[in-house]
Amino acid sequence: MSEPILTVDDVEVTFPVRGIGKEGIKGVAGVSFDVRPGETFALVGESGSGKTTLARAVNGLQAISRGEINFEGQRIDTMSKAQMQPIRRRMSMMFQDPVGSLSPRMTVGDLVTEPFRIHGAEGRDMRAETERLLSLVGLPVDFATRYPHQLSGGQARRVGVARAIALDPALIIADEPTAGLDVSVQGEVLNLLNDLRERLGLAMVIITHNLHVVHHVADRTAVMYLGRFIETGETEAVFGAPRHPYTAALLSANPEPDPDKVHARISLPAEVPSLLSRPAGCEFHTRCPWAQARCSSDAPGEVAEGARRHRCYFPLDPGAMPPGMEGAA
Amino acid sequence: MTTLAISGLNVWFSTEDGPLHALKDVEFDVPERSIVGIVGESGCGKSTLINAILGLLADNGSIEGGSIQFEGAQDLVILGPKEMQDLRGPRISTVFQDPMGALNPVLTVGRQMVNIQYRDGGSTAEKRARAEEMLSLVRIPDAKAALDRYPHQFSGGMKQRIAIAMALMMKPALLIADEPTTALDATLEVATIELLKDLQEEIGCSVLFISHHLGVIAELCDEVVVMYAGEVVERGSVRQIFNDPRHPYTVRLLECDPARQTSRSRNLPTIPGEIPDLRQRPAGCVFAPRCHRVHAGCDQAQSLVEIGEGHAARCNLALEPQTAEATA
Amino acid sequence: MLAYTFKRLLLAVAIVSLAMFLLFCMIYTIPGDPAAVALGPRATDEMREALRIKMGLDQPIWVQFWNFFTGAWTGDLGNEVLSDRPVLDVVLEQLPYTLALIAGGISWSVALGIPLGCWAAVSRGSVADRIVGVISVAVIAVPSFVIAIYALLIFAVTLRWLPAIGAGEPGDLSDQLVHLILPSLAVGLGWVGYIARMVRASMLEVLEASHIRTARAFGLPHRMITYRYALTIAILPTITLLGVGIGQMLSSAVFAEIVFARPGVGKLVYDAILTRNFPVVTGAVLVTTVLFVLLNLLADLLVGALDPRVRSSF
Amino acid sequence: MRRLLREPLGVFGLSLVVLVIFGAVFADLLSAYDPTRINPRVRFQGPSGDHLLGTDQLGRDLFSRVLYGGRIALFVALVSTAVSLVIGIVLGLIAGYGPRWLDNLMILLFDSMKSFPTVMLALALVTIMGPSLTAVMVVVVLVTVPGYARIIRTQTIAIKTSEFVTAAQSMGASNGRILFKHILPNVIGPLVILASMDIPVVIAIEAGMSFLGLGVRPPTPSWGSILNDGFSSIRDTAWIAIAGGLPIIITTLGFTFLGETLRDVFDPRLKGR
Repeated sequence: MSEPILTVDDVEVTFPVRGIGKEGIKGVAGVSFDVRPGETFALVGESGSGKTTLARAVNGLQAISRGEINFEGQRIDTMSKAQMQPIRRRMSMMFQDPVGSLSPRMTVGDLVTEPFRIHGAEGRDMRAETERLLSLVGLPVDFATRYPHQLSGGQARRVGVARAIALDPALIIADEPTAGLDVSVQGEVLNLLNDLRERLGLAMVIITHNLHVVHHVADRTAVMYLGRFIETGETEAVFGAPRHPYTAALLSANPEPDPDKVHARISLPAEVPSLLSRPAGCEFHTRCPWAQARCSSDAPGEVAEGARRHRCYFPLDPGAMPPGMEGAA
Repeated sequence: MTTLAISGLNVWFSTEDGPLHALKDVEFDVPERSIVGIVGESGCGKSTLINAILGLLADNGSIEGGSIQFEGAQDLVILGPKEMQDLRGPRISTVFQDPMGALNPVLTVGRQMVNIQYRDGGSTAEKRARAEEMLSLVRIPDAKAALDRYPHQFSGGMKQRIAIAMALMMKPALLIADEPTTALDATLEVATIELLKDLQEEIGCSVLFISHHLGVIAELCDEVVVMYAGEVVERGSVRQIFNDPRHPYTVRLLECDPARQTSRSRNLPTIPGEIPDLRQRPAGCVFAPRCHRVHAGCDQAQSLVEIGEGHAARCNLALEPQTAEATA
Repeated sequence: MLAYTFKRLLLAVAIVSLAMFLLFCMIYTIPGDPAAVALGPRATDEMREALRIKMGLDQPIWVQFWNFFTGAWTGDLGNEVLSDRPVLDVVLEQLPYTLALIAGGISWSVALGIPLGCWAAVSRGSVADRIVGVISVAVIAVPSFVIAIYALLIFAVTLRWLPAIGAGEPGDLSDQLVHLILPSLAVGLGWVGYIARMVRASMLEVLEASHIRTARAFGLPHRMITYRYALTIAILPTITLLGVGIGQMLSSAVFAEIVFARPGVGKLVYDAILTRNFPVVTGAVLVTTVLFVLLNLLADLLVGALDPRVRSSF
Repeated sequence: MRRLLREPLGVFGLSLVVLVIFGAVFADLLSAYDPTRINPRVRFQGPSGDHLLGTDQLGRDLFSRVLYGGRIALFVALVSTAVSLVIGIVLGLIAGYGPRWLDNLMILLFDSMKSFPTVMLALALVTIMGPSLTAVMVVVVLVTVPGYARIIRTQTIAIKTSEFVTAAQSMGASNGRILFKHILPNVIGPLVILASMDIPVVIAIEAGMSFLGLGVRPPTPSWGSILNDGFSSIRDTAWIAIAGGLPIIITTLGFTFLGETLRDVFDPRLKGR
């Protein structure tokens, strides 16, 4: 197996809170993972789980308060803006809103060649580059003169992809690449990303709340809850037999487009707690149907099981149902 | 009795670049005590349909022909604004997509719930009691105290439950739910759907449920209407639609949902092309430019072909079962 | 709410302090010897020297500033050059006339502007809406002193319906009110337009909001939606606008006082400039500034009290 | 532009503005009289074929004074608005994109500037500088800059957290590139429209200060000083006041109607500002 291209080690992101003597909010609370070349790694979680914050930290848009981030053998979290510059050619990021992440007063041509202008590759033939990039993402060349608001969501997303691959990066971080797109267009974007990954040998980090998407595109998946990875592993394994109750609940909460399916659903009481008042012990115990006394006092550490890791004192066996619901399955 | 019977409904908008045919010959029923789902992607006319039913079309829109029979007694198309207003609330109520914006920010939840009952006699105390009862029914903790709080003091999921409580407080005959779970996280989405289903059974109303999420539709609805570019392209029971789709668009739409694919695949199906400009509708089938089974007969206008009990599709190939060839 | 009030109060103090500093810088840069300017060409050197010491001009600049600053905060704005009366007394004597004028202007603008704006928003796109639109734009555009002079020409000189000059007999309330009509109209007419436009715009914005759609979907009566659901929100930016508008009304008041020969702070400053009575100028500018900041603060606090979102976000 | 011509109000505004500009530019051709020439024999003459708008207390032709006054008004309006725009944009970008403390300081400064009522500021300033055209322009700049800077600042702050700016940052774009390529093009349009709508305000300030005798020095003609001449003798010779007020009304209305229509056509989002 090849060396990881990205290693994230025990990273923590703290947001300051106004007021004297108050501790900051931990948006990301000690997360470790690595990504190997050619691999797709997925970060899954509900809103507020810290997945976007983590991605921004990896991209150097958000300072971290603890831990270490290494990219292609260099430590990047301590780098200055100038030092980061060559790194930015190797690692690009795509943002959630397909149209909103494109500068509204620039043409598609200007947008896709902006990476070259930023990185001083002015010597290149911009026209040729525009044509190359647009055809790579499957857009007609005459789109170069259009403005973002003249594009559909899917087309704008393709422009975003073109920008991301312009400088031949080694890693692409895609934040909700299918957000705001219709089902019939989602596939187009995911196929495009997958195709580019195979052709250009990219590594990819995909951030999403859509579990079905993850199932099809990701090699490995990490499930986040309140800024922590509560379960990590090969996607097939995690989806096939979740070990952490939250993963199980999340998977069972996903309505499936099959009217004949009988749902054995793990319902979660209450809502996600606020980051301002992180529960003591295991952070999931306030909603966990299997929670026991120990869970509310001691925080479980990360347990490794082969290639998988999870944070739970009482990991689930395949097909487990919460106490009192066993008959439902 | 049918709660809502829509037939031949056409809606036009006047725009700067000419008239836009937003809804064309829309036709379907919402039977009593049933949940009917409307599926479609952006631009299919879902919101226009709701506004047409509620009599809240924008100023530049107008209904040109067709009827919307409500409880077999009133045609909502020809009803005056005053009579329409009398129906909205007690007989037809609505839950909208955006839980953040659906409640008035400067009035307390209790005040708003009391205001809705303005038609009923009785003291404010009685109305508050009724509101409190509804809030506990949708599982708002400490319902009494919740009445005196402002909307921004609740989380998104709670706001949506409050909106549902408000919508069902008058025990309407028809509840229109416009993407009520789209803005919510997965775990909340399921809880909201289950709540909606429980309350629908308890109150015995019909629900018109709009969503682009096929999973939610499959789980919640009895019948499904598939819309594309302002037309009903297929309708039928939930099993007919999901197990035996007859319109090529329905077939492709179902295929595109990654959740429908049992085996893990890196190459996901798509529908190439885009929705046509509704200012220049094609003369024939609207889906023809993107259809994988397009043939000579498609340049003619299509009519809804009856396939079986309650099952119809707007395609001249509707009587032939759709096979797996679509994937090719 | 308490923290919000405190924060706004602190900001107001900071703004007034900074305004004092700017004002001091201005005075300090006046070319020539202020004492010489104040006393005129016939004064002797001794007289000038005495005045210099009295005005503290022999001290270093930071002492001068400190004296000015502490004096201003404690209400000591110096004495008038000729009569030697405290400037604060002189200004406060004139202030009620100006306040009455501004109150009159606000009354015009609120009493006409809010209903007009509301009406225009509700009957959006109609002829009435367009007429209200054109009229409000027109009254905003035309400067208040032109309105003052034309109003004087039409209603006082030509038609002789209303008195042209003065503030009316002291103690005779109805006479004073009659004398207030034209000047306050000149001060407030432009603001009728501003308020009408603001109310219309924010009403339209609120009426588009999805909670209004919800209210309609519940069949709430039109009147309840317009006045209790929409106007209560749409009025909030209007209050803020009025707070800011007080400053412009103070400006218009200066013209109105001069045109209609009314007593007031504006007339006081104008006359003071012509007679080069500088302590009165700075004193009056400071008092109006404080007044303006205070009224702005009041508007902000009012909005805070009416809007639960603002109340809890601080 | 074609859409502007479809709006009757815009056409009306445009024709008023064209009329005023035409009168100012061709003042020497349109009028037979020197605007500053005193002629005691024709004092206080009402409007007639010889003197279209009559003459004032010194026997000067009011029509030619009105035309030449237009030059002053338009000059002040254009020059000071341009200066205010440049200063406002620079300060606004600094406040909006710079560090938090600088933003707070600048906002405090803008608010303090705005807390002097315009006329009070003008009066104080003229006390220092003496009445002159420069003083008028300084007042205009001081009055309008805080507003422009605030708009630019608010917009900059709204835009700097938008996804397309974050995307540019993630690509490693420099601050200069972000400010001038991504932020400025998105904030400048609305500001220019708002500034053009401020032209009537500027004209009002010039006329108002000249009316108080704090602006243009006599005998240079200004609409404000004509109005003042007329005001002194309003009971007997109303035409002088009318001659001074009318061009002010025509110009402010013309620019306002034109600006309003332009705004509605180009940037409907700004409606009601």
